[in-house]
Amino acid sequence: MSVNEKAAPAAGPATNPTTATPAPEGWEPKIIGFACNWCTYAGADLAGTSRIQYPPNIRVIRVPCSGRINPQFVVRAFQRGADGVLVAGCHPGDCHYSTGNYFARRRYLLAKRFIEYLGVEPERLQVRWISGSEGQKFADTVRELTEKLRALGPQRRLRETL
Amino acid sequence: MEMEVLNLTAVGPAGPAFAAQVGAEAGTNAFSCYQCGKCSAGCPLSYAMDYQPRQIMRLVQLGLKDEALKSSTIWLCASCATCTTRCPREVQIAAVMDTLRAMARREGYPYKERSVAAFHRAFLNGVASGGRAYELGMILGYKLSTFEMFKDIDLGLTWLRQGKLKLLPERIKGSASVRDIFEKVRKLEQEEVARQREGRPAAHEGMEGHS
Amino acid sequence: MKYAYYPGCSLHSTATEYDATTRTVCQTLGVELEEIPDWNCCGATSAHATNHLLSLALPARDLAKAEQMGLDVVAPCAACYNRMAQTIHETKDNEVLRGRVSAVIGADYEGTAKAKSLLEVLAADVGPKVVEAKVQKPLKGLRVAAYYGCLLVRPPAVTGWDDAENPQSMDKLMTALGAETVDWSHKTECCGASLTVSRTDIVLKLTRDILDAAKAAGADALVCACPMCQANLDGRQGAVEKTYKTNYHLPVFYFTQLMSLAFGIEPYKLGFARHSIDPRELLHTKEIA
Amino acid sequence: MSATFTDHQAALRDEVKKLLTDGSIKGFIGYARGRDSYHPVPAIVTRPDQVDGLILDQFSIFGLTKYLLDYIFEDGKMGIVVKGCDALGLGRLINDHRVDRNKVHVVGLPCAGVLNGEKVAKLGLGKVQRVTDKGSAFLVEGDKGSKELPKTEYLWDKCLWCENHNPAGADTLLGSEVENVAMKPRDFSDITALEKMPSAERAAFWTRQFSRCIRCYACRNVCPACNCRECVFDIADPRWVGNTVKLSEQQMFHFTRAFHVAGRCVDCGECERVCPMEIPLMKLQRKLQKDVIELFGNPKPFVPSEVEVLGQFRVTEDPEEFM
Amino acid sequence: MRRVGVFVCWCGSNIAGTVDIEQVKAAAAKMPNVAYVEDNKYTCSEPGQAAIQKAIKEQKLDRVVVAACSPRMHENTFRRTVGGAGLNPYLLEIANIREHCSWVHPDKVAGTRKAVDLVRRAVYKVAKNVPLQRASIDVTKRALIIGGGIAGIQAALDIADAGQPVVVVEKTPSIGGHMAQLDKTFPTLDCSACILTPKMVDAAQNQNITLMTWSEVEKVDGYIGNFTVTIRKKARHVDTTKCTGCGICWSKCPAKVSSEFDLGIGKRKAIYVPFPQAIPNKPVIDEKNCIFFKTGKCKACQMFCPTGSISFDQKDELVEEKFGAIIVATGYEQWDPSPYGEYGYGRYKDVITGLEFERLVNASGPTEGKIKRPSDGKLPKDVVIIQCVGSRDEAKGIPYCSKTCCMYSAKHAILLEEKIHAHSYVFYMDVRTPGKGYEEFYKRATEEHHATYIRGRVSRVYQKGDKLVCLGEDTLLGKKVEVEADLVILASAMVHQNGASKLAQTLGISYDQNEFYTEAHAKLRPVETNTAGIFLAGACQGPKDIPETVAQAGAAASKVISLLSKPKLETEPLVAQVNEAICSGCLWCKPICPYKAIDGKVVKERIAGGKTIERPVAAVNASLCQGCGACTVACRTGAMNVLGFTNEHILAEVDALCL
Repeated sequence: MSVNEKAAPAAGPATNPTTATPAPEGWEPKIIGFACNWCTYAGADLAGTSRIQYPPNIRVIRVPCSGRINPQFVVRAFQRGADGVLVAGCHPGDCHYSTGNYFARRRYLLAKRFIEYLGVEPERLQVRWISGSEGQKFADTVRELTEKLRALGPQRRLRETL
Repeated sequence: MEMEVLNLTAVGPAGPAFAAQVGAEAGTNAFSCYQCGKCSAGCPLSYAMDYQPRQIMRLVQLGLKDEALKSSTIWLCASCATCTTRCPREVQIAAVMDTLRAMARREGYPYKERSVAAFHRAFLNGVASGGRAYELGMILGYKLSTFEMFKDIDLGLTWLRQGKLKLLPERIKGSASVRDIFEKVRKLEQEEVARQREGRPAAHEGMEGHS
Repeated sequence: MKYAYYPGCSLHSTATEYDATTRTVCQTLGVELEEIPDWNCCGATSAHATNHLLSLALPARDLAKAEQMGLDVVAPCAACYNRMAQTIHETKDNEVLRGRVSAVIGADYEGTAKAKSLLEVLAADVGPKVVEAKVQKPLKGLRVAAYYGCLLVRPPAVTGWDDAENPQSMDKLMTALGAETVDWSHKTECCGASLTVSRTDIVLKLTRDILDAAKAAGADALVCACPMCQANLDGRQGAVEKTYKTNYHLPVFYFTQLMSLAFGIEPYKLGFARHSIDPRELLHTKEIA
Repeated sequence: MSATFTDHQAALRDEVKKLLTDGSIKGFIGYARGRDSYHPVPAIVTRPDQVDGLILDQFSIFGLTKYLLDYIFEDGKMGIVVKGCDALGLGRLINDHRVDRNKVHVVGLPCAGVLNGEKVAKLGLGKVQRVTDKGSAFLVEGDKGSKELPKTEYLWDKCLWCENHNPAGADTLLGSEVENVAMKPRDFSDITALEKMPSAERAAFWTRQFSRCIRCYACRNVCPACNCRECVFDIADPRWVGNTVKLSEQQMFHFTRAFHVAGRCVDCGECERVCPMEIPLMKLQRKLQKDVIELFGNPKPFVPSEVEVLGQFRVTEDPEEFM
Repeated sequence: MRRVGVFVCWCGSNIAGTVDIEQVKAAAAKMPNVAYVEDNKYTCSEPGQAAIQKAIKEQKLDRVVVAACSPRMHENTFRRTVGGAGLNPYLLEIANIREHCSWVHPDKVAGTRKAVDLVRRAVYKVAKNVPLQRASIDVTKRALIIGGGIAGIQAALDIADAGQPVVVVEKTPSIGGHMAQLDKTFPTLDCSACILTPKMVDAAQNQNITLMTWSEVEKVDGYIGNFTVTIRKKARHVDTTKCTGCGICWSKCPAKVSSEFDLGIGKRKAIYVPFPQAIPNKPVIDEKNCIFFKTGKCKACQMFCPTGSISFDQKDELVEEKFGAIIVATGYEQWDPSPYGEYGYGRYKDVITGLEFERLVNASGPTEGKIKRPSDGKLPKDVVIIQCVGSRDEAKGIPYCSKTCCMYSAKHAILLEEKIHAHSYVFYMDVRTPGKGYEEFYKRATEEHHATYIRGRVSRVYQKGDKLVCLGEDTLLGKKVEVEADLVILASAMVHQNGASKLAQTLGISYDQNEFYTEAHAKLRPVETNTAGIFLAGACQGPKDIPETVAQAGAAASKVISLLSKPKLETEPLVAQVNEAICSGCLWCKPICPYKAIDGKVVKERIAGGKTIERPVAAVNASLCQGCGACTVACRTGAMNVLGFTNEHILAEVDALCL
């Protein structure tokens, strides 16, 4: 620990978010999804039209492009109690606006590592390219993330304690 | 095959169950087959078979277990995998034939090709006892169980003269461990047959898992 | 280049000449072979025709030994190679299955060892150029039909080192030896293998098709890389000629025999006496041996 | 043995007096004597007679560039003394179009490293008479005693791996350039140590740090990269971060500020130095620097460039992890 | 306080089946700002929309939430509904409780709980919506068609007919596409050249049509109504204004090369026109094989050219053109059957593909229509035709059915019998004859022309003497069969054009896993793409035959004509907007914008102390901005926003969903 780092007792709120208290009975992980309108949202629609079943834990917010998804929205979601966040957009090269997802890729290469560095378990933030014809992939991604979150339990590291 | 009418509904739920079990054991999906006939066309042995390989897949799809397990096809298949190599639906047909042979043997179905089954039994007896194949013992064992006493005598003699057939079997030091393998597999198989008779699902790999 | 050598039962009985020439060829080409101690039979067709777990367990016992030796396995016999490759392929991403196999063989099988056929080692790893360099007596004028059989190259998902429909590795080796190969239609057509005992009639028909195709292509002889195929094509050739009133008189070499010959090993050491169709007559007329 | 800051003090005063009297600058931002000889304070002089209040000593660590923001709408030029690291901060302000280079007269101060005032003060050497550079150490002579202070131990961390000892593009340079070599390679070992911790342990570490934050915004106010006209934390609608002192608000604040400065930080270390609660804020920024270097092949992200790190991309070379 | 109306749709049983409508309504009623809740069996139907308009007026609603299907389906419909009731159309939000909820979550309890959350998200967001007006921009009255096959030609003729100028860019030296290679066309057996060449000549002579052959689209910028397209006109080395197409040059040219048009069966010269009826009938020099380009000698063509049109130093030319609309009509390629090692394509000369047979049987083809076997030129007596080569084969080919092979194989069987009394054995799995007159055509092949149809895939083809033995199984008999053929024709699959995905990325349109371009809606908008102003026609969108292609070409042309005939174009108002009060003028948003819609500008401002100062701020050109929002994340202070998806909106949505 550098000279500047003090081990002073936590002056903040009572509960220490890192102690893993077990999940409440019947707890279901809540996932906030940010999906770009042209590819992933269309992929999710395709999962619908193809009646591909997947866990109901995700709530999708539609944005014009993955380039629109500000990492601050992701931390806000964790702060407001999301257990997992999915950020999804077009495969590189397919972006309707041609470069939106290239910026998103750079931002989330950095943001994903930084959020993990701040102590959020790596599995909680998933970033995936899902095209308009990959309904199955959207459903599988949601299923995988839900199962991982069930194992991890509720997200307490950034959650706001009222 | 006589032209009697096959009542498909009479097969009942046992049909799809049979198809599913064959698929599980062979590690493939019998229902992907769209009966294109490419396997039968390329099979070097199909000219001698009562059912074409495609027709065996059809019997599995329709759940007609007895016809499939009583066929000569499953015994004449030399598992050369030409069918698996060329199948446009990536169905593992060679593995299905293996599965049906093993199923026929363990559930006591009469063998349409007795000699082929007899050969396999004789071959494995040699391996179980000494750990390695023993051609001479295998041929004698085969002849006893098929009463084809004088077949291939000439070839046998020339091979003996040329020293191709060893008089005594090559026993390996670890032949006990090989016998143990056979013993364990037989025990697992018997447990599985008993479990299936009571209708409980197949518990372990013994009965499925060609990946 | 060092391998755990798995001769297989045939190479200790009906195909000792294949075993001998394999050792001399590998020695000449600097491929070190260390025989797997106390190896057991791979179960061939009979095991997988009887019980699936048995067909994995028998090769697994040998593979586990190879893992102790820290070497990949080389198997001259196509059937043994295929059974090992199949075991590795099925247990590759399936710890549960690997666990069950280990329990049955009473030893730890991790699935780390790879299995290669001898032909792949010599044709791909060593390669025709190195082979050509070692040739002392090129097999000038000898026209051979390279017969691969089925298990060497099929199914591609499991073997995958040569084209399943029109393999070329043995052809390239033969041309490296100075011989001439023919392009013919039955390179990978099955010879009927173990049905030779229980349904000989079938094997006679299948071998006739193969011999017909080889003769039609103008081959002087066949060359193969599997004791089962050699036994059928060579051993049964007389019976085929009698049954179908045809005349081939095509000797059936092991590719290692021709390689040894080309490397200058004396012909009497190559086990030509053990062939049903005596190849020495052909070699005289071609002034090769 | 390069010159110490004090050696240039007289030259600085003459320069400022000349600039003020001939009217080419309206004011000059420099250092003045603080409560003791170990803690100089920022000082802004506007008349020649105040210039003698300006000092330069080996403890002048303060980044002065942010004060320029108060004068961007004033007409006429402002003078400022800048070390190598401060020059990067000034570059940041210029690249962000917040400060116009033509309205600043830059006096460059070649720097061989700044002594950590808090550490030296504890040695009880009393009022400092003279500081001389002995190469691997500084000899500090005070009225109560004198001591040779090894640079690797008593300089600020950032000075050890600094590769920017001489301020580039200064209008006038005090003395001559010092040898521009880092005493030790840039060290991210503390960052990798944190990365290797299991996530629960690391979460606990950051919880201990952020729960001490009192949201005084000193770190934002001193950072040359945090130069927005209206800071997002001061805007009511949308309320990005609540202003109650609550751990999750502090976490959101520190994440947001760090990510706003990602790829733009000039590694001046001021945020960590000024934090009253001694939160190791540079462990946030240097983690981002390390990742930018590894991910985007940009060896020196802390040197301001034409386009921001996150304002550009490489189609094929950028790593692909989201397939 | 806002007065939000929430309209929950049953969608028949599609939503009501797995979402409890009453519970959703009850929950919606309690949400902030909600003044009115109503449900409707079919909200998108005429009565459904009328109910919304009635409620807006009666309940004085100032915002509307419709909980129904995906916004990508009916957002525009409901915007028109809301607009119809006098409310600004952008004061509307859609909750997707069908595709994202009822259709994918069978469990009614969880489905209902999710539906409530999705409605709450829409209610929280709509509270932050502000009225927006659509801007209008002018339209470049000119269309671009990429691809000069029958699809491109037909679309060009229709657009030109409507009096609008159109440019056709064709990659090869002549228009005509694959249709020009065909001999006869099913189901009427009329000769392809006889129905195609007249259209090609019309296209060449039409004043409104500019043909740019031997050219490719290099770069596309801009958006609907205002595309700027950079076209690479490859060096032809022939001055088309002087050349009369007399043909002396290619008769004198010594370099003989395998002809791509004749698929290697025929030869062409280094200076060539692909086929006799080529339009424009002006040759190009193939630099790779021209002796001059290789060795610097020869120049025979230049010597003999009566009009001196040959110029070896001609360079590629990049031309920039403005267009209002684009039709992609790039067509298909025939699948290369080499992965089928078992059929010996490429190993046995007499195993050819369907297109190669078209060149053999074509009167203007390399063999003047004589069906001569490539190996020895003999006329084949027994011909095997193998269907589904590559198609319906996940293992080595492509999973889908190529739609046209059954019909053209029947045609080949008829032609073989008609012309040389050859007997065809057609190995098939299913004979698919869905079109008008198609089944009758197949009947003719079997009844009148005695083609033998054998149900079963061929497993292997091998050479035996000078015959090709085909091993199959007649699955209807259950017997193995063998046919010793003189010629084997592989009905090879129809796959995407080479480089299809690269062109899609240049245009910014999406494509599926088989690299066919994705239409806006499979049933309702087959010739449009999700990128406004770009349309599709023909096989580039999926395998299809000529009748369907021509129909699509007409449809795409009509879409373009209606677009270009509008005086002005209304643009989406959902674009970026700068809050100049808090913008620091750092302009880090500027390098992000792919449309270069952001620039700096100076604003004057009085500050404390009465002084007016000038400071830089960002400025968005609303007509260039497409509303992607990538710039908003670069704006640290939040001054840059995207209308319809502002920071306020998304933060509200996150909060709503996390309650």
